[in-house]
Amino acid sequence: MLLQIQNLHVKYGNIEVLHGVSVDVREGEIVSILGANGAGKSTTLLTISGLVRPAQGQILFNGAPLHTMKAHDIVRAGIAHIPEGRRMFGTLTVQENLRLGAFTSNDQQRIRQNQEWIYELFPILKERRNQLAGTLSGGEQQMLAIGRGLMIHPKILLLDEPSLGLAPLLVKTIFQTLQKINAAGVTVVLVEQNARMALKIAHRGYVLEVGRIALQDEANALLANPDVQNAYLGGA
Amino acid sequence: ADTVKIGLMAPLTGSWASEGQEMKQIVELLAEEANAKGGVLGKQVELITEDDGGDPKTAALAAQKLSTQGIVTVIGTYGSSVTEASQTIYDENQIIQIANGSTAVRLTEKGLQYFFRTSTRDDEQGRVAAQTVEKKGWKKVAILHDNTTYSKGLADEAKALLEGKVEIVFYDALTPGERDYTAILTKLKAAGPDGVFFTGYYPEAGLLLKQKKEMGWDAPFLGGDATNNPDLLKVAGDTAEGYLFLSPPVPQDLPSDEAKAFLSAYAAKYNGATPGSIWAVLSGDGFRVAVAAIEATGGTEADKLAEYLHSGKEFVGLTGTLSFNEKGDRVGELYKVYSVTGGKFALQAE
Amino acid sequence: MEQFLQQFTNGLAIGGIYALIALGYTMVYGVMKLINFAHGDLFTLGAYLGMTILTSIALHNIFGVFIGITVLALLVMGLTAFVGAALERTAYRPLRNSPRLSVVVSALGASIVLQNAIMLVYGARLLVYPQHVLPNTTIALFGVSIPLMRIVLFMISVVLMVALYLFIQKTKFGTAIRAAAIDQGAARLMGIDVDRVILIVFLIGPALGGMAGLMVGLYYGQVNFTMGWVYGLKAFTAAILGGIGNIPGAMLGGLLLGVIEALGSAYISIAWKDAIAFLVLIVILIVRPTGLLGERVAEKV
Amino acid sequence: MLILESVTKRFGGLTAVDSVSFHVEEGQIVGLIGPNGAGKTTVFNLITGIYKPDAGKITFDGSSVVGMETHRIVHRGIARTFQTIRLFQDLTVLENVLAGCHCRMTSGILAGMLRTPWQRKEERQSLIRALQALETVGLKGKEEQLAKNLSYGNQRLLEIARALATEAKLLILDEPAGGMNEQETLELIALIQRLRDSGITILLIEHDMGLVMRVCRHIVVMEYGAKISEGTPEQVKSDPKVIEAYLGVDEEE
Amino acid sequence: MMKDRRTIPYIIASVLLVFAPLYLNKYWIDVLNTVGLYALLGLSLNLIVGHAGLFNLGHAAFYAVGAYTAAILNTRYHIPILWLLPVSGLFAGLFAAVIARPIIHLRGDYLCMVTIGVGEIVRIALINNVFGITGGSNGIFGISRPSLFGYVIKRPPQFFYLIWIFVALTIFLFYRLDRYSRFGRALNYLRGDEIAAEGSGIDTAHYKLWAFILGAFWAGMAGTLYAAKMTIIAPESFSFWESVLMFLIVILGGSGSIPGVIFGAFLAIGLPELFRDFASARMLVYGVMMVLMMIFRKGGLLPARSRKFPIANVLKNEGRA
Ligand SMILES: Nc1ncnc2c1ncn2[C@@H]1O[C@H](COP(=O)(O)OP(=O)(O)OP(=O)(O)O)[C@@H](O)[C@H]1O
Ligand SMILES: Nc1ncnc2c1ncn2[C@@H]1O[C@H](COP(=O)(O)OP(=O)(O)OP(=O)(O)O)[C@@H](O)[C@H]1O
Ligand SMILES: [Mg+2]
Ligand SMILES: [Mg+2]
Repeated sequence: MLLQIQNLHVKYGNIEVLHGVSVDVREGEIVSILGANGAGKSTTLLTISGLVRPAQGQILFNGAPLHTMKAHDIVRAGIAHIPEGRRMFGTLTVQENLRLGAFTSNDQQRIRQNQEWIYELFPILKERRNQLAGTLSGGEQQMLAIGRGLMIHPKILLLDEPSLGLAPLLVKTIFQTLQKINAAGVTVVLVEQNARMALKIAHRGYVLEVGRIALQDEANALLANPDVQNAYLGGA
Repeated sequence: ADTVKIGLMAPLTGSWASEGQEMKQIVELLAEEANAKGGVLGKQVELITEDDGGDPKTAALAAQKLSTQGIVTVIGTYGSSVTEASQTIYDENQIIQIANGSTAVRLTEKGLQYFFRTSTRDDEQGRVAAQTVEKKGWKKVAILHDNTTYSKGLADEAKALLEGKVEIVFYDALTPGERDYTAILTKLKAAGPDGVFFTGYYPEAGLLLKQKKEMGWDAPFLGGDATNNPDLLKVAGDTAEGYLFLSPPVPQDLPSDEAKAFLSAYAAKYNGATPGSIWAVLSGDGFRVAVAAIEATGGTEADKLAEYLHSGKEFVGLTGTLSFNEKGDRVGELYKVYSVTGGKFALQAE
Repeated sequence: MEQFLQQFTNGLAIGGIYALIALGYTMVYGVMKLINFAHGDLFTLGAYLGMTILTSIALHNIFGVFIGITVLALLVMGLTAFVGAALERTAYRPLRNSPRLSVVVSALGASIVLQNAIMLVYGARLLVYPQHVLPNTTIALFGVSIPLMRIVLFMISVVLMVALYLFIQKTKFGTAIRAAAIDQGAARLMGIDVDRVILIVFLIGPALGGMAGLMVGLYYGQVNFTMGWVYGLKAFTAAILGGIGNIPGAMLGGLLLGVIEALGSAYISIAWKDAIAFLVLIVILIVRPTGLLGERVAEKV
Repeated sequence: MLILESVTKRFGGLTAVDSVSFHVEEGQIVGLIGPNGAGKTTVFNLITGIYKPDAGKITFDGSSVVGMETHRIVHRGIARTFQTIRLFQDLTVLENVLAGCHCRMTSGILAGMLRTPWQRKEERQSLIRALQALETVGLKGKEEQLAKNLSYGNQRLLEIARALATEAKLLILDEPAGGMNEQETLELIALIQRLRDSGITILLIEHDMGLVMRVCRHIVVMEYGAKISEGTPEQVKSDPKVIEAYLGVDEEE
Repeated sequence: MMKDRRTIPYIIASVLLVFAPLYLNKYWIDVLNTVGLYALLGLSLNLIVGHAGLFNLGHAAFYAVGAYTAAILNTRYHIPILWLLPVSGLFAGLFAAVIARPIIHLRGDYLCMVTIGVGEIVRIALINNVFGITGGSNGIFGISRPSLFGYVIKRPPQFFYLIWIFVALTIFLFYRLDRYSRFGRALNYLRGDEIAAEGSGIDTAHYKLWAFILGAFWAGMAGTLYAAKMTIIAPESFSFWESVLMFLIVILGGSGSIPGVIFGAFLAIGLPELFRDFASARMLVYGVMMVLMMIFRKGGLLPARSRKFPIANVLKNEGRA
């Protein structure tokens, strides 16, 4: 087991928002986490990457505790997180933002290669490379956030609603890319509102409801589950 | 609790803290000495010190506080507008106030019955300054002040007296607390004065002298009594040579036994130091006058004390003999001209 | 004309000092978005420490002026850096997620503490550096006389500015500093050790402040515990003038402020010079709301 | 009702909006779509006065709004939501909506200090209006929560409520369904239709084609700052330029 | 009125305050007077800093304009000082209107710097005896005591009631403005997010300007009271440090919170008085307290509470109608 989340409780101030969440992620998988607004999906990811500290429970990475490590060490250990809300470095240029994505790496050659690859993936970023990230359009910022997260190939990639604000064509590109890098050996944890597409590429999925895991299953089974369909897939 | 309470109001914090702390040291020393000799009227003197922070608002509170503590007289304080903020409070509470570092003319022009000062007034020093300038034969004079009440007051007095007699080629203010006055000196130099009268304080005076030398300009400088501080020599070093200033004589320059005794006691108590500020020494005179008046009137009644002080009786002070006129001002010629010679302050022969 | 040139160089010399202090200000501001009101007092501290060291060990006599002063500068910078870092730990770090204005109050408190601590340790009287440490050669150029030390001070400011600029703009760690300034959480997600970034900033900023204090002390020869207040305010003005958070801006702002002051004294009024300087500042900010070289505002709706 | 004529906006060398013209008829729901960075949000910013066009005309209800300050434009009857949520995070839900009521109120400082009867009445009426707006979007019962504690989807609804409270005639929504799941999007569609039925004209940007195709009568498509197509959903859906630039070919379904 | 348990401490505090002259000596009464003055200044600055979120570190300028207006008109034309309350408020407000107009679009620290600059310019102008009417560094003396219905206010307890009645009135008016008016809310909106406020139809420039004008108006009136109490005013009473002190009161107490600001005034003025026994270390202790208070109460000591609206009431009435 690559990543184990065991009985995670998280509080913001006095309010507990995760009440004992357990999630397992195997090496090479794409795991999708679904849930309504405010269910605690982002909180789960933030706790994995160390920006939020659990009140109780533990997170193990290759068997070693992760929840006691500092956020920047977690990144160094190989867990990259593309956060919700883009979180650009607004007064830095697009290029500088991308470079920061590879902050932990010293392999200049690789960095350059990856940057070219991202510019291929999102040609508009190349056009805008000297523009300040803060003046990009919403979708462009989202691309940059994703591109920044892809600058190194981590062991685990956490994505929080990557398709938010992206045009339909690009959403497809993103999901294809995710499959591609997954095939190249990157384990992916995906939080998505676009549940249908997420489940299509995922191996397994979890459904989070107000801070608890309500369901977990193979992705296909979830897609076919009538409860899931009613709650997250528009009753299709 | 049978003591005679004497208050001291001084700037223990804030930008004048160095003056205030010295006042405290001096008055504490004198109080100890007085008590060692058996106190006043057979009672011990109890000194109550309050900080006025060098700020009128804090001073008003300090004055209120002191006036609730049964003091007979209060010594202090430094800075005319700070003193002024406390004047009415003491007056309303019928407490004798003997200010030591407040030279603004108007403080004693209000007809306050209980207010006295051991420092002289700006007009007196202005008069001496004008005399000195004339004696030196300067035809073109530059006057530089620092826009504090004291400094501006002195500059104005001097200017008024000199106008018509000599040409005033420059009159402006610097900002105290800065380090670099080359811009001002450049401008001064361009005005071409025969001499410069600076009415500010010693830190700025030291820097002016030093930077003036650096610029290669050697016009003579005359300063006011606020530059009478040995630290001036430390700041300016050898560039102070030839600098003239006006000041009441400091204890060091007084032949009297009181002065000598005071200096040695001060040195004994405070690790060999000599008092740096003339204003602080004047607070000591204030204390001595207060004690003498209480002894003489045999009581602590404010009206009697005031009457006695106003009577023109002469006291022996650390800065020479002193007496007060009906306004509460110190009378008599006090100012002397000093110069820096051989790295020391030297009293100029008359 | 000669008068003008003389005043202009006077202004540059004064401005060089402002710039040096402003550099430290801006550096800290750039990362913490914190107006470090205690910076002026770290400057004072540098001046006092320099004096203490120099009066107890005459470094300049032991090693010669150049090496002696360099060693002294390093010592002072090290010590103020240490105090700066301690300040960050105690007064700023606990407030990292607080409203910004709360941190301003904490900074003001820290300033009061430092200033009064210095007063209690050294006394309120002004103190004086040993004499004749620096050579006082004066150079005459086109009828303008410039003390050599002023040129040296000026050069030091410029060199430090350039070095700092290159460090922040061109190195990877510099980019990390700027990133941490914008979004600490996101910076962590990039693998940046934000605590270390802040620590380093709080070493560099106060070190620069201490250095400036030392230079002022050495050159002008006198120190007192309130000196940081005036210089701190001037440096803050300079940093804003140039665009706060911007390193060349701090330099430009400092020099400009010095020149405005000198020319204002020379041609308008000495007593009004600070008012003139502030007036110019206000006018500049009305025209350029983020200072001369200020950050381009990158907020999109 | 709203007419854009050859509106152009440049940022440095970049032409973000390039001579775009279209109009919105009263009572319609109009969609503005296009790839990322096409200039859609910029068009919104031009309409609402956050940017000033470099060229072109924007007329609302027969008179120009170019050069008007944003709050004046809101007063004229155009209200909007933002692509990245901009609520008053530290205030309550109700206070957020009352911000929208503000421009329809008139009492001043003195009236506020003295609490004149007229001022009290106005306050009460605004409160009622705000509560109605919250009810409309389905946030009834959450009045006293802080905006920041709402979930993302509810924050979007709150933005709509605030815009409604300005008594806008034209509502401009920038990606209202962003961050909502399909179920929530369905509810949003119902809301938008209800608003239209109550007489409010709507112009919206959305990348969720399901929503756009279902609610919009008229669609404008932009790419690289320029309008490349316009028409009914069917027309737009089958326009090859749109397919190539934006929709892509549907492999499945 | 509200039956809220949290109002009980306020009631107790008010009662204690009303009877303070009965059990405190003149000195402590005078401390309370100073607290009252600074409470007024804090409340006026709170409009600008606390409610509207504008970083103003030059409030002493408005205070000074008010004090000097009153002092000049009183000493030259012998207008009774209390009549001058609104006049000097008006002058200060007018001054703020002129000054603030071009600078309110500045953000954060830039605004802070400009307000510091304005404060310094005013102080320097006063020192340099601008227009020949400010008395230079001497200031103005001989300001007459206030009199009410022929009764001259002179001693600390008399001033106590004058000042604190004024404070009470201010609290009453400002509380209504803050809690129940669109003006109060508008200031909060522009503090929260200016673009969103504009987008909701709020004229942000207008409200920023009025925050300054109203704040300055009140500071000007406080200046009049100060002049009346001291009978002499000088430029050093309006230094940068005064602005800092007012700012401190607002933030320490709780930005935007009226009880907070009052409490802040008690602390900022009262603590140094309590620390008098530390003599020259008292400011050090004071600084340490400032840091500690900010660390342990990040949002100030009594942070502002959310507004409550009579939702249930309104719904009920509506139902009936
Ligand atoms: N910083 C915070 N402080 C307080 N409460 C928070 C904070 N962040 C999130 N919450 C609350 O925690 C709960 C879970 O939030 P979280 O962001 O993890 O949900 P989510 O599943 O990612 O929702 P969404 O789909 O809207 O992104 C919500 O009720 C939210 O209001
Ligand atoms: N202030 C600005 N400065 C420079 N460029 C800008 C600015 N604002 C927008 N742009 C550029 O203009 C283009 C149009 O941006 P806009 O936000 O209008 O796109 P959009 O159509 O809303 O895209 P999305 O669907 O991604 O939100 C983008 O390429 C963006 O980078
Ligand atoms: Mg989320
Ligand atoms: Mg957009």
